[in-house]
Amino acid sequence: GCSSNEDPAETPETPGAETPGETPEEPAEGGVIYSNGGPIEFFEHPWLNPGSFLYNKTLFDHLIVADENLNPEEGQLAADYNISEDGMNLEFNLKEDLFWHDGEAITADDVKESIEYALKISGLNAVFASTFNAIKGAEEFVAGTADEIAGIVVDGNNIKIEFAKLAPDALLTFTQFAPLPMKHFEGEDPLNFQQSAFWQSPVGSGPFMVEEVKLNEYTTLKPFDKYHAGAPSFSIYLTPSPGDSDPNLVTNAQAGMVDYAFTKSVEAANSLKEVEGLNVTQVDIRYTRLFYPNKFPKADGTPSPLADAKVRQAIAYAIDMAAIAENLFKGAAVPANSLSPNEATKATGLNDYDYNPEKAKELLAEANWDEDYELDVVYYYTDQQTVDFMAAIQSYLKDVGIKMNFRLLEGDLGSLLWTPPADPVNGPSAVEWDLAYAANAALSLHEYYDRYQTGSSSNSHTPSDPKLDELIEATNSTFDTDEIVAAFQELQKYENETLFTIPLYYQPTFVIESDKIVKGAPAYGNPQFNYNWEIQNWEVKAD
Amino acid sequence: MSRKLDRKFDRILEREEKGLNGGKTMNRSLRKFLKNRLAIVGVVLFALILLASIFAPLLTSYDPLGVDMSSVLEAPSREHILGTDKIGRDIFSRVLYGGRISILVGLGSALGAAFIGVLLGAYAGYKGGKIDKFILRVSEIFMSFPQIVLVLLLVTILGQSLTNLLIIFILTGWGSVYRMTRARMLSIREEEYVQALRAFGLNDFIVAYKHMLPNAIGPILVNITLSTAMFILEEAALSFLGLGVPLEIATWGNILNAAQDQSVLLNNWWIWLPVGVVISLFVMAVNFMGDGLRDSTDPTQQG
Amino acid sequence: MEKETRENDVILRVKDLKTFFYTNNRCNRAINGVSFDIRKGKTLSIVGESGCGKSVTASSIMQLLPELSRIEEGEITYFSSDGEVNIEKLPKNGKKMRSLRGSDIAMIFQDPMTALNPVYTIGFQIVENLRAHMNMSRKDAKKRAVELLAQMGIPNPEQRVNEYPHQFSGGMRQRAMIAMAMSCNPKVLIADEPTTALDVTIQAQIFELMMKLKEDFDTAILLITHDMGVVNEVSDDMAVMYMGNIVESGETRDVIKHPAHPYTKALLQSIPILGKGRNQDLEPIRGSTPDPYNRPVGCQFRDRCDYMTEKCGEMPPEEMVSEDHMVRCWHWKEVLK
Amino acid sequence: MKKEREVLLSLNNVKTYFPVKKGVMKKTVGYVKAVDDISIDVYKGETLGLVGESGCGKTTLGKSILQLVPATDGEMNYNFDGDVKDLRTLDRKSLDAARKRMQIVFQDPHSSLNPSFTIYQSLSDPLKKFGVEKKEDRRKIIGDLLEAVNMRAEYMDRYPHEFSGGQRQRIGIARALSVNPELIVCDEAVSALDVSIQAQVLNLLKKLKEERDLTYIFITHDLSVVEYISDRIAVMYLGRIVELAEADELYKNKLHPYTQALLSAIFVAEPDRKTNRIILEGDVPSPMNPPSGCSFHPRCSYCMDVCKVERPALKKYEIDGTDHYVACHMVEQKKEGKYNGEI
Amino acid sequence: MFSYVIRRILSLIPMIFIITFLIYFGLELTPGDAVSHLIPPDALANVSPEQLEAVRESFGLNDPFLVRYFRWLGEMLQGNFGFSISSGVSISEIVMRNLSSTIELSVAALFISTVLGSILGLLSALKKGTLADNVLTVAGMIGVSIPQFFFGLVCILLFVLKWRIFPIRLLPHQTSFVDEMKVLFLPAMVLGISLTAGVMRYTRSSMLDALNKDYIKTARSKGLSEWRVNLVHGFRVALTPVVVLIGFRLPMLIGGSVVIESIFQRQGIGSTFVTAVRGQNYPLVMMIALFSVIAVLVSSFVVDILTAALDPRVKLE
Ligand SMILES: Nc1ncnc2c1ncn2[C@@H]1O[C@H](COP(=O)(O)OP(=O)(O)OP(=O)(O)O)[C@@H](O)[C@H]1O
Ligand SMILES: Nc1ncnc2c1ncn2[C@@H]1O[C@H](COP(=O)(O)OP(=O)(O)OP(=O)(O)O)[C@@H](O)[C@H]1O
Ligand SMILES: [Mg+2]
Ligand SMILES: [Mg+2]
Repeated sequence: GCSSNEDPAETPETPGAETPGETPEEPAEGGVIYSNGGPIEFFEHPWLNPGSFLYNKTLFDHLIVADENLNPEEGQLAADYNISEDGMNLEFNLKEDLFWHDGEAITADDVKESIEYALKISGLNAVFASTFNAIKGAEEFVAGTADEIAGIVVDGNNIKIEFAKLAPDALLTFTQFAPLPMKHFEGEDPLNFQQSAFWQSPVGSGPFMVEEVKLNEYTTLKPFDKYHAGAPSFSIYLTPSPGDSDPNLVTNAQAGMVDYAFTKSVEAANSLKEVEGLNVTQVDIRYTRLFYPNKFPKADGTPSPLADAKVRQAIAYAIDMAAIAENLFKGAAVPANSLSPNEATKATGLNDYDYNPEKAKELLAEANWDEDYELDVVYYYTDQQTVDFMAAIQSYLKDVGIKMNFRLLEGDLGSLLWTPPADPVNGPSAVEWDLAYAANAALSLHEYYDRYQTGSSSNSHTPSDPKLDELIEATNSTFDTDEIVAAFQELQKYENETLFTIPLYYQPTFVIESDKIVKGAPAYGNPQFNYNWEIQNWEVKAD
Repeated sequence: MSRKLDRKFDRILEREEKGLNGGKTMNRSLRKFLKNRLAIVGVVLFALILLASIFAPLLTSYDPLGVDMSSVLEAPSREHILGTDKIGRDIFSRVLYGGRISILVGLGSALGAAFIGVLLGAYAGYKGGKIDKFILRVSEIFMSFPQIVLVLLLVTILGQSLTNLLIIFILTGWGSVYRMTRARMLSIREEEYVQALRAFGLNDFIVAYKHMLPNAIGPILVNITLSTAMFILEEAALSFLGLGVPLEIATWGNILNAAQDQSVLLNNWWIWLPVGVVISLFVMAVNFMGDGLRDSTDPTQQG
Repeated sequence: MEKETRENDVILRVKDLKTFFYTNNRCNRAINGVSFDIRKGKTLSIVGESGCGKSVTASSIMQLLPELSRIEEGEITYFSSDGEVNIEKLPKNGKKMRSLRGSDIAMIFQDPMTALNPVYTIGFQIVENLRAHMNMSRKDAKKRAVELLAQMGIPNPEQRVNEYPHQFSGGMRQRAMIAMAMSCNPKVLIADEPTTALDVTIQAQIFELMMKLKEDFDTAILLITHDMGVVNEVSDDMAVMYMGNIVESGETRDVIKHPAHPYTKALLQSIPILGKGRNQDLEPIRGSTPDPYNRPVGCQFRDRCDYMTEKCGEMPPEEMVSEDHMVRCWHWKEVLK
Repeated sequence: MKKEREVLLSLNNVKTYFPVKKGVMKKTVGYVKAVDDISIDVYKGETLGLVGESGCGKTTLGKSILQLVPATDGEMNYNFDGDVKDLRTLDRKSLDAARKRMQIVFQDPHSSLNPSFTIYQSLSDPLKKFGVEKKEDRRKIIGDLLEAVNMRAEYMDRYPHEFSGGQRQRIGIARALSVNPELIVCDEAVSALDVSIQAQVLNLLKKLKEERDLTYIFITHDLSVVEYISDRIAVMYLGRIVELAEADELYKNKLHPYTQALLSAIFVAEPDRKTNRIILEGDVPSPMNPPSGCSFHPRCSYCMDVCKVERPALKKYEIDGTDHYVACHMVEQKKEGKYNGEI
Repeated sequence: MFSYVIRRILSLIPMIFIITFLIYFGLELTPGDAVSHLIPPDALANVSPEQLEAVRESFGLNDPFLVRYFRWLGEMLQGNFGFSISSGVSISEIVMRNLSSTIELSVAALFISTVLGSILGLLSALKKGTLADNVLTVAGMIGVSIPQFFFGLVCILLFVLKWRIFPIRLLPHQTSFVDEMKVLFLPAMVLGISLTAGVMRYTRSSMLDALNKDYIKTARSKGLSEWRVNLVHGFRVALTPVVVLIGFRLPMLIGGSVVIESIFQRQGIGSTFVTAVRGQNYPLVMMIALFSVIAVLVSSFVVDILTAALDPRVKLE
């Protein structure tokens, strides 16, 4: 059976609380802030979604802290950091007197071991993975021919990382990647990382530490008095909820149990605006909802109806995203023209594919669209809104003469959605659908596009395209900011023209804060990532 | 109370003295059924909702799937009797068309379960022996799960679809019909007319299905109505949890699913209240009918 | 003089009793003018076919009629030691009526299988009766219950008193019922077909017991039965009932020897008599009893009667054949030959 | 005086046991010996009365003969017009032939007819099975049958609830007659009827027997009735026959103590007759564990030591020129002159 | 008695064996496995198939079906119910953790429905045919006809969202008994009331049944007072089937509170089961399914014992 847990009996203990000499002299004089997103079954590890959960953001510190736009700002665990001009060498010096919540010192070895361990787990964040895999010696380490990564050298508080190939997101990675006290994972199978007893009550390095865990009921976090940047003055009470769509958010808020939260649900945000004492702020983030059009020939050899770019464009024209965004999403979705969100550096002059059924019909006629063909559209979200959205699209497509059928995908999603064909050029397709409705959230722009390179292990829908390969390669081959921006703009234009993905809309997120938070974060960033929100300095009204 | 009874007695007596009260030819059960006012209310409500669902196209010109992004979340108005939902579909029309599926699931599962249960129960109950023991064991296995646990398990095993839901309900429902039929057959088996038929050496199937079954049908009918009600509720609950009929098909439960969103619950009563009321009314109608049937087929009840 | 004493002997008198049922919105004149006297320490049998109203008569006396029925008219007079009680006037479940039930007038039922509450011990059910009517401590009552069981010929009463009805055989249960009924020395014991559910050998046991108790306690018995043999052998007086009326009544011997009503006569001729073998002539009564909701006008028996004339379209009055021999028939003289 | 009569059915050591199951595992913990070793000949054209108290196995014996309840052991030799076969070993087809020759009439007028079928519907299937294919033929036959039992032919389209108990019982008889049987088992055919109706049915049965040359096995617990209708009477006690004789003979010379008690327990509607009642002690024991030896011994006032251990066999005695069978040690010893007590 | 218990338990073993096998087999037939649920679908795009394979291997999911089943069975027989695939927490711990909340809710609901239902049913039967009876009958009908979740939603809307009478969740400092009762009250009431109707109807018909019995006439013929006749003789007998009904409901409640738990945001066995089923978390699904099957079997066993205690005619053999 499961080998992950040698001794389950010691699971529920809170390691931090029982360390001798660590009794909190004084409970936080401040109040309590309530938030959702507490653990249900376990604390989710921070190496996949580094900041989705409030507990991950408060329990763990990172080497570097980023500003609200996720640009590296200054060291956090690191006193300073330094990256070479060509981006191939990175160096950190850890601060003195850093402690884990269990009272042990944080060492540079912890950082190194964390990186090594991360490469062995499944489901590592894509950006982390590409950065770590670029480190010199990582390949050998992963292949098992080396015991450690040769490219990471530790000397006292100093960590030197040498890359074998360019890692454009190296600094970004270290703003999000949380080193963990690796001694707690000794002897455990990295493949069962999440199943480790550690995640029942993790030991971190951040300003808050776990006080009490009552899974399914609540979790409380208290200030960590040895925090290097000064202990906070309040504690945190978390109610459990699954991921970022908490169905009970409104009820909880009305019961006065939400002081800080974020949600992607427009409805919830709208209801919350009406609750007294709550402030709702919309924050744009890198989160795109889109259709993956399957352009590979079918298993029986028939060509994909979507292989023709005109059809894809017709689909984009046929859908009145503006109306949907306004009505179904209550104005809280932004029609998208590219995978890349609307950031300052985005290419200009892109075609917005504004609602134009006539144009769509024309394009379809040009493409000889078969009226009898029924598009097979799949989705994997189980909420009502998705179904409503699908229904709306179905109705729009019907208007231009495209039949479509939508269904919820169940089962082994990994293979149903992302299995690439054995032959990435000619297919046939390894998946069955025509369009897949999905989301792309990315820490960096690279993450959005890298998978379209030929040979990627999860590109199930776009056949190899030398032009595309070339454009993607260009974004990854320099460490010069301007060059990167230019490369991405080229890529965006190509994407906008060919619609190898059909972007639908960008979804902002809503940050909810109550009046109880007198002084909050200095700026609003993407609440799902780690940025310099200075929670240790927040001021909270006492109850 | 006794004075009220006295008055009733006097009335009856008076009428009889006048020589009235002739020509009652109606079947006794039917008469009792009709006398049961609630049952009548049930039949009327049932017929009303059923007919409205069947003849939905005559009652509404809206397509239940017709998205109209220009009129979303509109409150009831002359245009849309029950308002519109988040993508501008007419709720009245959705409730009507949704009724088709919900009633189909409820009635279909109840009939399906009854069919299997009766088919097996009648024969096994009459014949006894190994077949009976075997089927009884199988039904025991099905019945040793709490219903909802079994349904959830089957939903994952078979996957979510309308047909699967029907199959699941039939699978989970036949056991009780089987047991009831079997029990009835066991007692009818001891009736002397059955013994007499056996003395002629008549074919088992003829004895079981032709001669005995009609006498067991009363409680079975009651069971069918009551389980129709149960299955409709169960479909609604499952759909509400998002585990029933796939969300893209309009059913009463799926329409109500929208109320999981608390802002809808708070602000858009027309999305969930009318459907909730319709489900309740329909189930109540079926229950009233079942109760009326039970009373009218139960000889021990007098009125 | 003779008449005087007979009058003084009466313990319970039913006069012109009518009890109707109102089920299914119809009126069933289940008993329609019934009169009889029960004499102190004597046994009165009521015989008649199924559905003629025997049980309803008994229930009327006990005021234990079901909900959809009522006593329309007539008198039920109980001559207690402290004056007459008009039972039909008492509130159904009032205090007075309750104090009569089970102590002055007790009843035993046809089916001892169902007449005892299965979840209480025999002792509990006897004690309950004792304590409802006599000021008795639980312990005394229990002791008395054991005595009673012993008296009824139940072996091992100390142990049996703590057993449940299902542990008793049919005959034993009926004995226990009798013990319960006799526990407060009732003046009148109503026995509604007490042996119908029992075997012949057990029936003989039960009747022997009842007759002995009647002697010992001077209890008057109203015995309801459909067995002419039983009537003949155990009762002092008898009344023949047909479709809600008593068609003939009188001293048992007298009635059986000289039946004055065609029905009584036909009844006696239609039952095989033990010992007469195959050669006796059974003369069945024609037809069957009429539908209670569709009773004939006048004499209820007329459609089945050999003596029927036009006159029978009218209900015959009660006439006296001899001093205590009453009959309701226009043609009783012809019947007597 | 004794005439050689043709045997129609001969039972040899017939036993019918019902297993008693108990507990979760439904283990058989014993047997109800409902019919326990019965041997008897049924002669063609006679009425054999079978009497006994409730639970002594009368019905079970009747049903075993008709193969409605499988007998556990023994032979049932039936005379198919000279061709004698054991009913228990017949194959399906010959069993059907046998079923045409034997029928049964039941006790309860309320459950003996299917309440949801008309009389025609109820009687039609058996006729169909025995080869009357055309509907008109069946209607004709059923009409005739109803007339044979003194009812009107058009009643065949009525439902059972429209008939009185006596009428239903007659329909039950008509059903039994529908296949023209030779042997009819009447299981308490008149017990549930009112006295006034009982006589109608008894006379009908007598009439039919004469008309159609039937043989009856007449089961009842009413001794007056059985005396009236039977040629021979068998008295049963706890699954066995304790006495068997011509009807008159039995009433004249009741040899078995149980028969004596049973007959004396009857109340008779003759005012001048004095009955010398023998009141038996105790109840009928359970057939699951009957007493050892003679099963009547605990209630018998003549009980001897041998009665407690040895089961008496049914022995034949010739009395007044007729065969009289008794199973009693006391009678046996007396006949042999060994017993000197009173009877 | 003791040997009865032992025999009963022994007779359950083959049943449980068959049932577990069927569940295991059924789950085997479903597409996908726990691993495909471990990682969110969006992130799955970044996990290579080899990695997934390795995870499967590490959980032993690649062994043949029978091997896995018997391994599971073997472990279970040794009292080792395994670990939840998603969290690695021991399953007995998860079940225990959720059970208390479910039991709390179920017991409260059962209590409410039993007390209310039997009293109302009794009244209704005694007042048969009166206005009160009719009102109760119709109310009972409505009670069994309104979907539980709809009733619950309306209650939440009114009592929690609109009028704010009851909290849906406690604040950290609210740990007193009164506070706990406050959160429990609404869901327990909703569940309890929706069950009450059934108990009431059942009690009524059972009571009417009992009142039709001959021994009620016997009791009246003894001159007992009406309440004694109705309660001591009638209700006492009518109670047996009601107790049986309630006994059979107990396990249903454990699984049947899924809906209530979901709308009232209570974590319990029901909601855990739904999550486990959705995540194809075999060991957990097996354990809860098994647990509920055992609950059914045990409660039918308890019902037997209760019936035997209530009805002297019934003997445990
Ligand atoms: N509870 C009842 N409800 C309706 N009608 C009843 C009820 N009890 C008796 N009757 C009717 O009253 C009439 C007399 O019935 P009763 O029970 O007195 O007959 P009985 O002489 O005691 O018959 P049996 O010998 O079968 O006991 C019948 O027509 C019967 O249908
Ligand atoms: N199907 C059966 N299974 C088990 N035991 C049975 C079955 N049928 C009859 N018995 C038992 O066999 C014994 C004889 O029953 P049977 O019905 O033959 O008696 P009977 O003489 O006809 O009695 P009655 O006069 O009551 O009809 C009884 O103890 C009865 O309980
Ligand atoms: Mg009666
Ligand atoms: Mg019998």
